[in-house]
Amino acid sequence: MNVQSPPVALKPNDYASDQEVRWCPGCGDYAIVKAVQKALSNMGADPKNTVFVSGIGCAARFPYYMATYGFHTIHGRAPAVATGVKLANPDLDVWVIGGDGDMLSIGGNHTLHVLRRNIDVQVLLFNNEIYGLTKGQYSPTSKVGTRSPSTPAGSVDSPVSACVFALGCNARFVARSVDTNLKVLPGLMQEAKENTGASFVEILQNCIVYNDGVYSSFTDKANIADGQVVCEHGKPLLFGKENEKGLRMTPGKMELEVVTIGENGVTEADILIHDETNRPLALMLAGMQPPNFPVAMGVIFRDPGPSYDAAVYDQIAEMTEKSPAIPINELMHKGKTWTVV
Amino acid sequence: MNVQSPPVALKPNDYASDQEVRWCPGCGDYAIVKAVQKALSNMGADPKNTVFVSGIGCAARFPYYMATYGFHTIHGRAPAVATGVKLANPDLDVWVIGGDGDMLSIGGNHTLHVLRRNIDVQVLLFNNEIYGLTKGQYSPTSKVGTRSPSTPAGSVDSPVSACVFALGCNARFVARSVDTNLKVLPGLMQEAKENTGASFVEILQNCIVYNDGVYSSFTDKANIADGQVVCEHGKPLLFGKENEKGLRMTPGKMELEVVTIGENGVTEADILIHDETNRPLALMLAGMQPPNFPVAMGVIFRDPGPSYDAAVYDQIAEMTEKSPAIPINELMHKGKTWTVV
Amino acid sequence: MPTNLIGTMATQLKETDESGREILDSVVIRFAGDSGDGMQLTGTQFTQSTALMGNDLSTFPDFPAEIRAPVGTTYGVSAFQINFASHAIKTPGDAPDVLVAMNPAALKVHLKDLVPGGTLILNLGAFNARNIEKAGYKESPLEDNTLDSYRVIEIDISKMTLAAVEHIDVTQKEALRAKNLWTLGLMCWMYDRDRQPTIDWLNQRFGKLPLIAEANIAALNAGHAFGETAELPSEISTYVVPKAKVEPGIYRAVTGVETTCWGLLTGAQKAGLNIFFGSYPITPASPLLHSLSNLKAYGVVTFQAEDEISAVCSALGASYAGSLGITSSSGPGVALKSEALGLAVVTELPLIIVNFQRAGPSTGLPTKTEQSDLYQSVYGRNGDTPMPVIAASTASDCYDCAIEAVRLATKYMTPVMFLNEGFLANAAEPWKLPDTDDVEPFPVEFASETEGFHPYLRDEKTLARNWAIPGTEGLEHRIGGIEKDYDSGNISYDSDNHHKMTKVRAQKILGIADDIPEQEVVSGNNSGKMVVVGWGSTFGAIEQATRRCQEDGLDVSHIHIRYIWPLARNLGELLKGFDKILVPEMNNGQLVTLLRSEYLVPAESLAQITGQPFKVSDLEREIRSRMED
Amino acid sequence: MPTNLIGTMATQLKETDESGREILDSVVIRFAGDSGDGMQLTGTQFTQSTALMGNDLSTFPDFPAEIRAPVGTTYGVSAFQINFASHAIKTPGDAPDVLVAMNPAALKVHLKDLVPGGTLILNLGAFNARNIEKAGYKESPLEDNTLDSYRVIEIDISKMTLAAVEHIDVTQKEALRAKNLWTLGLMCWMYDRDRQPTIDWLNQRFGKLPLIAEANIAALNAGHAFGETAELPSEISTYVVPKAKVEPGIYRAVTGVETTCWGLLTGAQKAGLNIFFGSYPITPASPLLHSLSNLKAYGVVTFQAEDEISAVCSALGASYAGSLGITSSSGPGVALKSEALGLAVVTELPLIIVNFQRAGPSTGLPTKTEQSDLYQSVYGRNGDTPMPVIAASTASDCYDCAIEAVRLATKYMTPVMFLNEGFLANAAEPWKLPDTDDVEPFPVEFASETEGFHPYLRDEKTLARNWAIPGTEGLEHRIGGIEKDYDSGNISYDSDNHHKMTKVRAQKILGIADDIPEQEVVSGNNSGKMVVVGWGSTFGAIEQATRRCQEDGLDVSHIHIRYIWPLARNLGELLKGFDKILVPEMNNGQLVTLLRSEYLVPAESLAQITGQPFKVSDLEREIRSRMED
Ligand SMILES: Cc1ncc(C[n+]2csc(CCOP(=O)(O)OP(=O)(O)O)c2C)c(N)n1
Ligand SMILES: Cc1ncc(C[n+]2csc(CCOP(=O)(O)OP(=O)(O)O)c2C)c(N)n1
Ligand code: SF4
Ligand code: SF4
Ligand SMILES: [Mg+2]
Ligand SMILES: [Mg+2]
Repeated sequence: MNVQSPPVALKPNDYASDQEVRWCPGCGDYAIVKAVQKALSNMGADPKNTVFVSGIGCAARFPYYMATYGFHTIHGRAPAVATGVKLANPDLDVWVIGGDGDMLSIGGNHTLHVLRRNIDVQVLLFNNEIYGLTKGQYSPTSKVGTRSPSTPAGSVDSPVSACVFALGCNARFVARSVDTNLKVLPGLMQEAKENTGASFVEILQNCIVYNDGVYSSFTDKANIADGQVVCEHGKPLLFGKENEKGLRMTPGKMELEVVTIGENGVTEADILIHDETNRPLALMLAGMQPPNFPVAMGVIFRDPGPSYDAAVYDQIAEMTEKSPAIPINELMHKGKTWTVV
Repeated sequence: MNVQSPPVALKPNDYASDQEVRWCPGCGDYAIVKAVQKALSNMGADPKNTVFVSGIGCAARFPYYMATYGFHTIHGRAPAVATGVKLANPDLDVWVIGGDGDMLSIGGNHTLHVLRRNIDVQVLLFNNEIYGLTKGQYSPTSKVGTRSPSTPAGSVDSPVSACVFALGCNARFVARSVDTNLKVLPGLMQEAKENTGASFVEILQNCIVYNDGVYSSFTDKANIADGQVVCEHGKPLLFGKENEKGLRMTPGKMELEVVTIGENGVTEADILIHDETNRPLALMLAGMQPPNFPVAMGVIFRDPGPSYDAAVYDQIAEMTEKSPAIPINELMHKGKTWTVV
Repeated sequence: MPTNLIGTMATQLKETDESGREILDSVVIRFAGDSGDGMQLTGTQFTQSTALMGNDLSTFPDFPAEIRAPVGTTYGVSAFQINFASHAIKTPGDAPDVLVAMNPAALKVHLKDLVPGGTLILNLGAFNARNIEKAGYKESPLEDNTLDSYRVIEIDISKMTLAAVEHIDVTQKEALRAKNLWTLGLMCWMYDRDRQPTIDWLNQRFGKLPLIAEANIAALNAGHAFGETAELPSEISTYVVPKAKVEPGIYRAVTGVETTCWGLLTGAQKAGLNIFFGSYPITPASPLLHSLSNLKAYGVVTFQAEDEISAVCSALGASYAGSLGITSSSGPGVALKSEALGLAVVTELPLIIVNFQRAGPSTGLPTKTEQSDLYQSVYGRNGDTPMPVIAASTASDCYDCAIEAVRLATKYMTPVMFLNEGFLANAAEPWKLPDTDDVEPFPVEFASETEGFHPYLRDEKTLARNWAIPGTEGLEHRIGGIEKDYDSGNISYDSDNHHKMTKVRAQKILGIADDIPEQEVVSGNNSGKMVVVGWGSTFGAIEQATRRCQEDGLDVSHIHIRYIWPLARNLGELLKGFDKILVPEMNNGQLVTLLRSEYLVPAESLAQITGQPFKVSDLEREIRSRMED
Repeated sequence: MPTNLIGTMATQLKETDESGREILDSVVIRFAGDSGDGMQLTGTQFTQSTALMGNDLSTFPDFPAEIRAPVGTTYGVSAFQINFASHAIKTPGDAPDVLVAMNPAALKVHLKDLVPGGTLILNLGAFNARNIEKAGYKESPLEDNTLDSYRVIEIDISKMTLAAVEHIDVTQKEALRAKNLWTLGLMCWMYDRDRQPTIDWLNQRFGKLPLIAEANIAALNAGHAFGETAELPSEISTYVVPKAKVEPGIYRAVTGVETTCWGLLTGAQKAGLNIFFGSYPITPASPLLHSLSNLKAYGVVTFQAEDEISAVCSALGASYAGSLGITSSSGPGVALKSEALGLAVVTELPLIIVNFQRAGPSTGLPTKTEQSDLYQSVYGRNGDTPMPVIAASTASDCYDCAIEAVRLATKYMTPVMFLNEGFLANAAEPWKLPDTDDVEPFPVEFASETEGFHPYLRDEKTLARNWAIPGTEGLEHRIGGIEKDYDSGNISYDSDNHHKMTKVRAQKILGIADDIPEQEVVSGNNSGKMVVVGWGSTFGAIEQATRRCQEDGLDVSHIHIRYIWPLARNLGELLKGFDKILVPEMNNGQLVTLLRSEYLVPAESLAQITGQPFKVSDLEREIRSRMED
């Protein structure tokens, strides 16, 4: 494949396709598509080498709105299709898009394996804790008690946390953000892209029609400071309006607690420093739930390792060097043959 | 369902069916079936209320050898079938059996969801790090570099750890043992059974034909003491021939290390006490790999919560109480109707 | 596809009733607007009122795949058509006599269907330059000759609505949302429909938001009042469609989802089983999951599975444990279930699969209807894996088919494929409420005799194996997907046994032909020049088209097939009595393949794959032309 | 099923060659023993030697589903049958002339097939009381009249083997394992086969374990020496089966897996594409994954997916990116792929699905062969979702079919179902090595022209859409499972467009009929009393049975169908020229359904669903009896 960088810098809008966007007015997906376009522009991504692969759902409509290559596949299977795209042409920049139903309900297994194998793609999970496209049934990320058309008396099964799941799948890049956080999202995408191997990004997305406000306790402007903690490697895990709160390990226990600097003798030195290479820490951070804890944002875990696609091609090169291809005619003649005259 | 305890105590052998066992001579599965029969006998399990549900694979042949009810289903789907069995009749004692391919490759998604939902079944995963029944291809738990018919030059993708995965899926009971450990296995099964909700037990099983000795570095008699650490809640994580070694948290870091008591000033008091309710700790323990670490055995994590099946029936009872069933004839007449005479 | 002929207009008698309303025999009205304009709701309420008036009716909701597409776009247009009459009708009507277009996009999409001279009601308020352009019009259609051949009523419904609710303390946005009710009010005036059911419904629906209820009611009444008082163009008059003469009884308006739900419930009760329903949401099958979720008091366990595979597997597990396992989906989801259906066939457990078909292949057109999963139902599994397939024709037939599916599944210990359709799921029709006591019970007897028991012991007559459920003392046994020995039920790799088991599985299903009714002719003679053979929701359109031809003296009959597999035992005989066999289907010709291979009859396909129901006129024309061939 | 007739015995000319060996025209030998006894290896080595001797041959390996069932059980018996001859043969033979039974269980399972008067070679060493009981014999079969009608050679092979390797430093267990080679040595003596290829193979195989190699070679030679020196019963003589007269060329023994693998590789080269092979292990398809995994130097990427859905989806993704996506599986796995195949049809991407069919339904009999996935291939998807289906008849045909599958997939931008069979995968036959230069290249041209480009632009003739791959400047586009507009390739919910697209997809596939050979008759006349129509691996048995009938003067022809969909354009005409059409299939009648519906011909099914290939004698009897009907 003849991969070149694009001749002129493209603006975010240049990454938008000519197709009319068909999400509900006010849907969080609008912000995400903008963020991705901005990220691509920042990185100078080449549209012809960029591929968006999605499953089915509102989120999965995403590829239609990008002026790149795109494949809107079937429900749950985007990671599998993307695996084939990337393995066929590792020079392509492959993004996988799906909702919480797409990637954690029907597609959970493919999400597991694309992460475990560490295929060099970016997996963006738009989590609105609901099935949007099929009109509002609860999803595997919905909170217990969610009333929905299929759970009129409230759901009774406990949800899975997307990031905790990803960590259990051996994912090596796990991050989280919010749909409308346009300040942060493009940068996060860029980090995801720059990470070698599978990058998992959970984007908390508001479904205005079926699950409006599900995150407002920590995403509404007034609640952000107290409701979110931003993970930055090597920096203390501080939050609050004045950065007056922080996370620390409960002394003598392997447990996080929220403390306030200046109270009970807590000083900034007590605050936990984020170590993005520590998986158990990441598990704790990813699992934090409101209202007792702030929700962890940013790069929660990053510990890059060799990507599967690179390893596959390295092995191909190695094997080819060891015993290069001979013409098929000769190949078929190798081994025991006999001649009839 | 009319559930009674069996009239007379049954011996382990009474739980064996009349079918000839068809595993390869020397296969680790033999020991496991014995252990389960022993456990059932110890618990006085009633064969008529006991159901084994399995997928496909060598491991999945299991139900045929039990004189209980059994359903040998299709590859990967045992957790889903078992979910239906348990929800249809929560009085039944349901066991789910499968191999690493069955439950973590094709069936990974159902494993995720049976654990997440916390359905009151026991999930026994026989992990031999290989596909036995299909003649030896590598599996998602095979180590990097595994040479197999489908990876003649060695596998290049990093494996998933069964217990780490289960923890990421929000499982509330995660344990591990070894096929031949007949002293421990029956008791572990009993704990699994007694746990309310989904109990996940990984049993390291030797496939003598396709992956012989894959665990011997820590399961051979001579290696057990140094190669395994047994997790017991509230007890220090000690191991070694004289219990002279132990795990501790590296001071100032959230990381485990192996220490020897008496060396470098380490005393028994420094040794980490196992807290089976701590998920991040469980993650660390479950993830320990030889040769640098001992392999964690026993109940790695336990933190029971309400089971899905119980919650479903509670909700049914509640809704029934709120508005009891009326005859279907009346039900159909509710709402707007009109009469033509 | 058949070219779009001009639909048949309602026969206008130009008679009037005592209050001066023109008496019509039947009318077809289509409401069209933005997805957000509430057209489905308007249609549904109009349907309710119409049903309560005693008309026969049939509806066709047609909405986009988008949840709420951006305002003003053509692909965001949602429509609802209702056909109501003073006689029995069977289809939602070929072409609307009245089109309500709430914005330019709705006009753009639907005008082509309006009968010439038909009535067009436009919401002027939405015909601004921006919307006109969005709809793809170069110029305003109000200003060129686009509307020349229609009776046009232009009203600024938006403004009227705002005015009507001015006095109520709701936001402008909330006020504007009531414009569908204003429109409904106008239509109620025009066709003499009672507003009370809608008022009741609004009060109930917005119980907790009384102001919203009030605004909506105000708009409804204002629309009605406008009709009474405004100076409408002289050609516009008020109408009345007298009650239809139908069988006495208690009626309600139902969709196929409701009747399927009640049918399954009735069937389960007749079998003496609890329902376990495992499903994964998918359009247009989800509403069945929703309905059954509300029936917990009936011992119904509903399980929203993680995917379709888990849905069918959990249902099969539940059947193994003694429940009536049911699963439902649409084409793509049913495809995913195919492997597990093989397991159901080989383990011979009762199971019902309800397939609400939609337009395919693949994701296709999820909200459009189609009949293209017949192949998949009959043939779509690995191995020799037969199962009964039945298909419903109307919302009321869904009830009977559901019961029949339960009967066959439990009596023959087999999965049963119940073919439903998106159209049936969504469309409403009046239904004479049945009495469950009229259905003969068919209680299941679980095995209990330990003597001589093995899991594949068969009933000599039905060939069904016995059903022994966990919890039963002494009947502990193992089943699974590997071939089983005929005589012991143990695993068997024996060659001849496999042959025998394959044959007996096929025989068991074919034997059902003796347990289902003989095929009857819906209308026309039992033999003759032509028979039109249909299945599923095309029943009404085919029957109407054939009737019209018959009334014209043509020798054409109508056969409707409900049992797709096995076919009725006399069907072959019957078909051979006709010179020509025409098989209209909303697919590319699937039943026709089955009939040809089974009976070697030269059945011809009439395929319409538009995701839309057949038009009676198209069918009629096609029948006439093929008769001449 | 057809009752087990006694197989045809090899014609014994009782002529001898110069060294006094009796000259035979053909022989059928079956090796049977415990799974652990190495029967497959013995058979394979004997096959190699036989092939190198210049005989024509055909083999049938038959092994249990268990990896290594407990020693001595009947279900643990593994067998390998070889038919070799001095003339062209097409089947592994109906019944063995010689049965080698390494233990009582093997005798128990296979004795019933041995021809009366046939030769039975028994390993006395395994006939102890325990094994005799395990095999289910009440008494020792050596001591009652069980073996009366056979020529029995009883040898304590175990003891002989131990003695032969005594001097080599291996364990007793290792020594005993060599007993299959002892047996092979004896058979090489008896049928004058060269031992050298086996010796070479052993040295290579056990390169790192020279003692094991030595022990095996010693056993092989000892078995041979035993024949030369021992006093064998007088009826036992040595034989020679002269070379078969076959076309000149270079030959090798191959299985269908090898030829499929090479065919795909050749096809990909002719198309100018790299292969991406996504698969999930399953019996009997896994060996193709294994073979392709060794071809990395050819740019072949193999991907062991987490399941079949991922396997097909990754292959489709690879095709989207410009590789030749291939996936393979067996029935249950193909069932899981059905939903994704719909996506492949609608996105019109090339894709090859190789289905190694096995006995179903469900898990069925995984190691037995069957042809029961034809329905699934042709019809097994939701929606109107046609795709070409081709089926291979022999190991060598697998090569050609694989190339043809690539040609059709790339030329018509479509998934192609390539029906293979467990029998073809495992059985070996001599193959005249082809020259890849004889295959016309069919290079793919990716789209590059931006002017007027849209993804669904079609070639006027083939109706294939253009293939624009990521990385191409200016052709950025989006595809997916939702219906696409005929003229722009954008999403389209338009009714008429859906009809048009459904029709064009069907038309494209039907049009392939003009690009494939006309149907020919394999043997017999082009019209007449009866035609036997087969497909797949039954080719040889049907041809032999028809030939025998023809030689007897019966007016019966043989048609073999390789293109299952679309069918050859002249097939209907051809079939109509026969009074009777008999369709033998290793399923409950599937192709027969297709022929009946397509051509309205009264084709009759001859179903054998035993998981075993047809016997020529059974077929012949059936043909004769049906001709008399
Ligand atoms: C095989 C299959 N099953 C089910 C569906 C129906 N379906 C479409 S999208 C969806 C879930 C949507 O939820 P999510 O993935 O969270 O995306 P969102 O719409 O919320 O963005 C479902 C169940 C389908 N299209 N295909
Ligand atoms: C749908 C389907 N795909 C593939 C197979 C083939 N298959 C049978 S068992 C198995 C994997 C066996 O591995 P594992 O689950 O680890 O069990 P083990 O044999 O090692 O105990 C596979 C791939 C199948 N039977 N069905
Ligand atoms: S339903 Fe929800 S997720 Fe879907 S487009 Fe609308 S707002 Fe967005
Ligand atoms: S192949 Fe391995 S896992 Fe399977 S039965 Fe044999 S030893 Fe056990
Ligand atoms: Mg969602
Ligand atoms: Mg395994």
